[in-house]
Amino acid sequence: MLRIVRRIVQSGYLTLVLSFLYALLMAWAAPGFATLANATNIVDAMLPLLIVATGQTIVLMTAGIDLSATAIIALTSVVGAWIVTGDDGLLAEHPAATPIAILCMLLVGSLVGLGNGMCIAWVKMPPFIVTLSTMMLVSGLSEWMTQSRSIYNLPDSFLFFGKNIGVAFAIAVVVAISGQLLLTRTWLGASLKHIGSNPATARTSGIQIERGILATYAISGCCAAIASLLITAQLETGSPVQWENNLLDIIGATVIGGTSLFGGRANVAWTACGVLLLTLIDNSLNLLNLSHFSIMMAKGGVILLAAWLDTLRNRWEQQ
Amino acid sequence: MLRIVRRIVQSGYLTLVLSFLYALLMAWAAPGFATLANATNIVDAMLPLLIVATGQTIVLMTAGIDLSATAIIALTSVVGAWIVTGDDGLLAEHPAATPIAILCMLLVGSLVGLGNGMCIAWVKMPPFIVTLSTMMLVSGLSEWMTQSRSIYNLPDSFLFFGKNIGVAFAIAVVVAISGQLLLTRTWLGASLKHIGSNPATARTSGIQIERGILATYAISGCCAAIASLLITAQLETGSPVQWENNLLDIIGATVIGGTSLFGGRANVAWTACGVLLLTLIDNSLNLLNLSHFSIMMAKGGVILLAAWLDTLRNRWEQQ
Amino acid sequence: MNQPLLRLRDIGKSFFGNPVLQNISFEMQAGQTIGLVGENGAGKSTLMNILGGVLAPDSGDMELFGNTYCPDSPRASARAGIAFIHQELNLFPNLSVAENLFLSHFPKKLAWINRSELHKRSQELLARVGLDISPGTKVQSLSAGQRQLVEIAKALGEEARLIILDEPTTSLTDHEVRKLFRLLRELQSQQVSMIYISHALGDVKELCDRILVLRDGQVVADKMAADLQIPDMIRLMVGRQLDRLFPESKSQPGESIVLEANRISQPGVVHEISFQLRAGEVLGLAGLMGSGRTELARILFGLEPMAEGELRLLGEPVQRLSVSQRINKGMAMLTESRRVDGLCTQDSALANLTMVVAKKFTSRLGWIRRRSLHSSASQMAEAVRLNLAEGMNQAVCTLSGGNQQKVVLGKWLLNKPKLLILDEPTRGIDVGAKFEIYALIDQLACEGAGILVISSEIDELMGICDRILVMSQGELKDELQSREFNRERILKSALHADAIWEGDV
Amino acid sequence: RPAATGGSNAAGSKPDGRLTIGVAFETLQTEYWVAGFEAIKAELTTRDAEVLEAIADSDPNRQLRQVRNFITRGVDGIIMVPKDAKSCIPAIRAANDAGIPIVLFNRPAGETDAVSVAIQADNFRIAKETTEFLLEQARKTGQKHKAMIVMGDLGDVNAIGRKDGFDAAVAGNQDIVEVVSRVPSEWNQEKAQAGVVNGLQAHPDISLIFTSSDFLLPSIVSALKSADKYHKIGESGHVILGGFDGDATTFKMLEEGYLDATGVQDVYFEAEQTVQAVMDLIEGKDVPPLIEDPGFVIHQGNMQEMAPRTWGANVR
Ligand SMILES: Nc1ncnc2c1ncn2[C@@H]1O[C@H](COP(=O)(O)OP(=O)(O)OP(=O)(O)O)[C@@H](O)[C@H]1O
Ligand SMILES: Nc1ncnc2c1ncn2[C@@H]1O[C@H](COP(=O)(O)OP(=O)(O)OP(=O)(O)O)[C@@H](O)[C@H]1O
Ligand SMILES: [Mg+2]
Ligand SMILES: [Mg+2]
Repeated sequence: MLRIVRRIVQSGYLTLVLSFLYALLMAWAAPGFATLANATNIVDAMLPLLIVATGQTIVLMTAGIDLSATAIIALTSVVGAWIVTGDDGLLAEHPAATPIAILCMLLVGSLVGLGNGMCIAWVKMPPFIVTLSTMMLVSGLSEWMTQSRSIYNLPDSFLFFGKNIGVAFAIAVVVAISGQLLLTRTWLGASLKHIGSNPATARTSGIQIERGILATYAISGCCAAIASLLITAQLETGSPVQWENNLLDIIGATVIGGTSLFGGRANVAWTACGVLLLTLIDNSLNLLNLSHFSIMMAKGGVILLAAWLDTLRNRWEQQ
Repeated sequence: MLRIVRRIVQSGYLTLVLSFLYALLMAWAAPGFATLANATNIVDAMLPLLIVATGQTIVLMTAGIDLSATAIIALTSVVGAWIVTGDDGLLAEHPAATPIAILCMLLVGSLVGLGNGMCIAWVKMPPFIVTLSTMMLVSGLSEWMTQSRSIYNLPDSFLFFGKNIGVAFAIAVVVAISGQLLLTRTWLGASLKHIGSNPATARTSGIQIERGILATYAISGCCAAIASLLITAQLETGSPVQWENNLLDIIGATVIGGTSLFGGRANVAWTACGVLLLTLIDNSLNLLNLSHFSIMMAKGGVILLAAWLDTLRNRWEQQ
Repeated sequence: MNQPLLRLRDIGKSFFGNPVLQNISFEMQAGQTIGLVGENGAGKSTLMNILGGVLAPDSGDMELFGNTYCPDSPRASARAGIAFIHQELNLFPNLSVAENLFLSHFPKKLAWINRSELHKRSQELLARVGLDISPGTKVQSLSAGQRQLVEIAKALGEEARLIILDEPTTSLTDHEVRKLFRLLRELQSQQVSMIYISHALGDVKELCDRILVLRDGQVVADKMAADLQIPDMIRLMVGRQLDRLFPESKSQPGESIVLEANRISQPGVVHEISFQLRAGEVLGLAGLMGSGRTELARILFGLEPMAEGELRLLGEPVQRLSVSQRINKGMAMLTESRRVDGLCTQDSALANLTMVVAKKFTSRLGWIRRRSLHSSASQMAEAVRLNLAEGMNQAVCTLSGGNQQKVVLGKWLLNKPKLLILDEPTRGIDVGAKFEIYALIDQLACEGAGILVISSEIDELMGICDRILVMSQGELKDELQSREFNRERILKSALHADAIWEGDV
Repeated sequence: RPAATGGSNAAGSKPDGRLTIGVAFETLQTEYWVAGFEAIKAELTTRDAEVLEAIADSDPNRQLRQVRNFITRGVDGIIMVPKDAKSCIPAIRAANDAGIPIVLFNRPAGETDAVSVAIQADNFRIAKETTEFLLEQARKTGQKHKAMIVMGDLGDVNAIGRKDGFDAAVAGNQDIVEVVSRVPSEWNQEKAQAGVVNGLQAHPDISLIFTSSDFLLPSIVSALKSADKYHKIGESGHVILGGFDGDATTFKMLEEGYLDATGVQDVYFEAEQTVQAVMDLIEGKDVPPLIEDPGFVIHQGNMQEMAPRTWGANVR
């Protein structure tokens, strides 16, 4: 028995196993959990989180952190909505408005990320502070642009990305798989791992740390922009405070999956499992009609449990 | 000229110099900035932040982090208010209600901190996840206790700590100085520094890592409780969401001061400078009647500037 | 018969199911000094880690002063009177010497640190090990040798009755080694017991009363030092006869110049260094601790700035190139301390071996061709005789020191360098592995690469080099052709003019 | 807009005939929302309906997910407090698509093709009447006053209505009042406090304050106290104070003579109307798209008389 438990705990996809067990439990306990409609709800809720967490995972690989992710989501949400909105949008009613808006969103996200990367790689400032200030600057900017108002009346061609779950799913899967391949199969990914593990060694081995870091943050910014597209389209609202409370969920999902905050150990597949677990908890407890404080507490408890099992795993592995 | 700039930048209290220059600028630009009343406002706003940031500084010394600080502030705020409130409080109208309430607040804060410490020191779970879950658990708990309601009608003996700025000042100064002495002059502080610099070496050198970490988080929890006393008394409200949005300010103030997130380099005096700078910015921009987005952007910009100067300093020091 | 100080019975330990120590039993008397020798990975450090409370044994038991001894932490072993000087230094670079000396037992009044007492006692200890530095100095500004002495001072401060020294001389120059030995002899005369681990077999024989030879986790010999000759030791260690310490050099310096340095200067570090290195040549760089050899190597490799001078690789100027560009042009450098900037210790051997070369196995889209990369890494692992119990995915931090060094070397060899700079390449490596590394160096030279070797072991330089440069205070002081090799002359040139030579070499 | 019509399928109801109603609140962080939440739940319970609850912590994304979860669970009707007028539209549409009637409590949706019913206080009128009462008091002092308004989240129609009501009242009395400070609170206590402190700092002679919600009053009081400007009505240096909502703290301030007036939203009326609307929609009856709560102003003059209808006087 203990052996089987150990096997499971050691399997590297502990979070996945946990999610599975949890889902089984909830299929029995929570009315309406095991329905197709609910599966759709769960997937729908997972997608944007998965996309932005993929970017965060890549950043964490280099022992960095991107606190500006949610601010970038908000900024790009505002930028995109501002271009396409029927209420005085920059390109309102223009046939190419949606593609141009998406392009601009990706561009803005990547540029902000690149700005982070430049401060960190060239000026050698600590990622925590750089992205914290970027968060403030960018949030301020999006609120200033909109004077704190949300932007509505987005055209159907834009909302398509929120309503059509198939498209959203495809986007998220492509982003996550690309992220994973980048980390595990490419030269850049290998370099990022070395940068995260030991920057001094990376430097003497001829790895171009600066380029790697620039790329990392730009990718993270771009992921945030993609997530923003889905979120904005789903909510039919471009808002300067879009997702502002979800920063800890993003980092939480990554870390629960098993990615280390100290660099050198990161994996998008793990992150996907973390995203799944967090989303399952949220969804099922809602269905159980727990009050939102109980949901919060339960979420905290489950995260703690996952972390504890992870610790156990590491300890057993060493024997 | 460059030499003078270098001197200043290298002085170790760069943030203080920055604050001073900033204050000079604002004395000229912001109406009502350079008045005694406003100085009081600034100090008033600094005190709770300083107290809780002191705890955070001690935690950062060990390469840990305490994300549960604001949740502890909220919980202890609720606990204290719940005991003393005139509306059906546990000890309403009792003459010893206030001292007992304060004692309970400190106790609860320290115990929650101790819980963090136990998970981190004994079970060896990562501080980020542990305190993140604690944050959720504790926030949920305080909302559950109050059913999300704020508690008003606190007795004057309790409000005393908010109204009397002298007392609040004394408390904050005592906490900050004790924190600083702890870090620089005591045996415990020295061990914490070792733990943060290199835990493996600390262990082989016979330092009791577990005890150090337990103490650290308990102290941080206790500091949060003290801050909560001032905040609750100042706002005359015990609220389960007290200060919930200030987590990044707390960590920000510490890091701007120069304390490293990677452990082994922490100083409460620096933190105090960071707190001063953040508060000055907030206050002055408010006086300038800037919209809150501009305040946010300015704050982000100043943090970035401080970090950049810090980087410069480190680079020059190495030459 | 008086009671033994320490008795070990049937100690066994395995990692991931691989036995590392089996049935280790021995006892030692108070006042004795035991030498512990064995190949890399024989289990010496593991055994001492068990003794020092860092690791727990899987089986067996220990007795100290007749009492059962099972330390659960390094602290417990320190309490029991055992001081442990680790193979990988255990100091906090960001702290002062004084703070490091009294890490776990600060002089204190209540909870307060007694600063003046701390200062005073530190000075006493530093004086005992002959270190002339202020206790307030940060450890990071000390050289490796000075750090080693600080470690020893720390052990002295703990008033230990048994001191374990795990390869204490790897980063010391001859002069420092002599100084250390004087100190150890003094301790011996004060009836302090010691366990001394080293790959310098001569030192072991000279210093120890008794010698224990470890092979594959078992004690294969336990003899009085007088009864054990060095060749026998080597035979016992490696399990076969090893006739010579250095392989026969097959390489011949060629005509073409690989590296040409012209008046290289960097204020405060090096001054007007000029030399040439030919293809197929092994060039040694000798000097005392702090003479600037490491700095010079780092400048050549582009890791540190250079104020003036000209540097040509195969005729092309390279002084403006970045490290990665220099690597692409065929430069390689094994750095002085592998843990700091040679390895990513938590990563696998595969990841470390392929760190430099992976770029060449990358398709145009940035895709790594993993299979061919893996197979050439495996070939390299075999070529450098890497001993990996768990295959290529074993984390490097679980390898013995010698194997770690082979990983770093393999990493560079995979890139087929034209110029290889080696800074202390055999630090902490056993005789067998040293021989293999020398052979690898020679083979690379045969293939036409130029090799610059920095070493503090003069015998090593004389054994493998075609030519030796001597450095002192950042300047080149002397140059010796292979027929002129002479220990005395090298040492003399290495000394700075104003140094006080205590002359006991 | 067309009148909303109940969903055609009453099939969602349980075999035992009990209705299940999902109640989704944006937040419970003020007394007003708590009182509304309790009142709605009580009303539903007396009508023997099962209640599912969800709180979104001010996040419209989360609220959308919660409403979808309600739909998944097959509720018969949904009562929702949205974060703002527009971001709730996808949630309303989801309910429309599922044929489940949805009623918005206190905050109506913006213009859309999605169908919902809203119960709302007449913010503009209540705020205007309250402010007019304050100005009447101001006029009695015979001096000219400097005024401050603490505003809510300007993405919220209620906040805008209250601000506009205040402005309308002021516009008619330019001779005795000048608005010198507008504090944006975004419905956040700490922001409000910082804003008021600094406003009083910049304009020490402010003598009239109107807050767009009573839950911000403790912060304002604390700021006033630290500026030594918190005095009872009739004492010298009294700052004329007015609020909106009518919560317990405010009622107490009114009783103690610190507060001049507050505009009361009739929570009981609103809750009852909300539940009635859901029930009607489920039964397929027609319901007008907007039901207004006229509210009233409670002040020193009518305190005793209005107390029974003021929720804040009863929740204690
Ligand atoms: N933490 C660990 N996990 C797994 N294997 C380990 C660990 N520590 C040591 N080993 C293995 O145990 C064996 C013995 O290592 P040890 O460090 O004791 O050798 P050593 O005799 O000290 O060698 P050297 O002379 O190179 O220092 C090696 O094969 C090493 O790979
Ligand atoms: N991190 C450092 N901080 C300050 N000074 C240093 C540092 N590293 C080296 N030095 C100093 O720079 C000079 C050159 O040192 P370097 O390490 O190049 O000498 P080396 O000949 O390689 O000696 P070693 O045998 O110790 O490696 C010495 O005076 C040394 O004390
Ligand atoms: Mg060893
Ligand atoms: Mg060197």
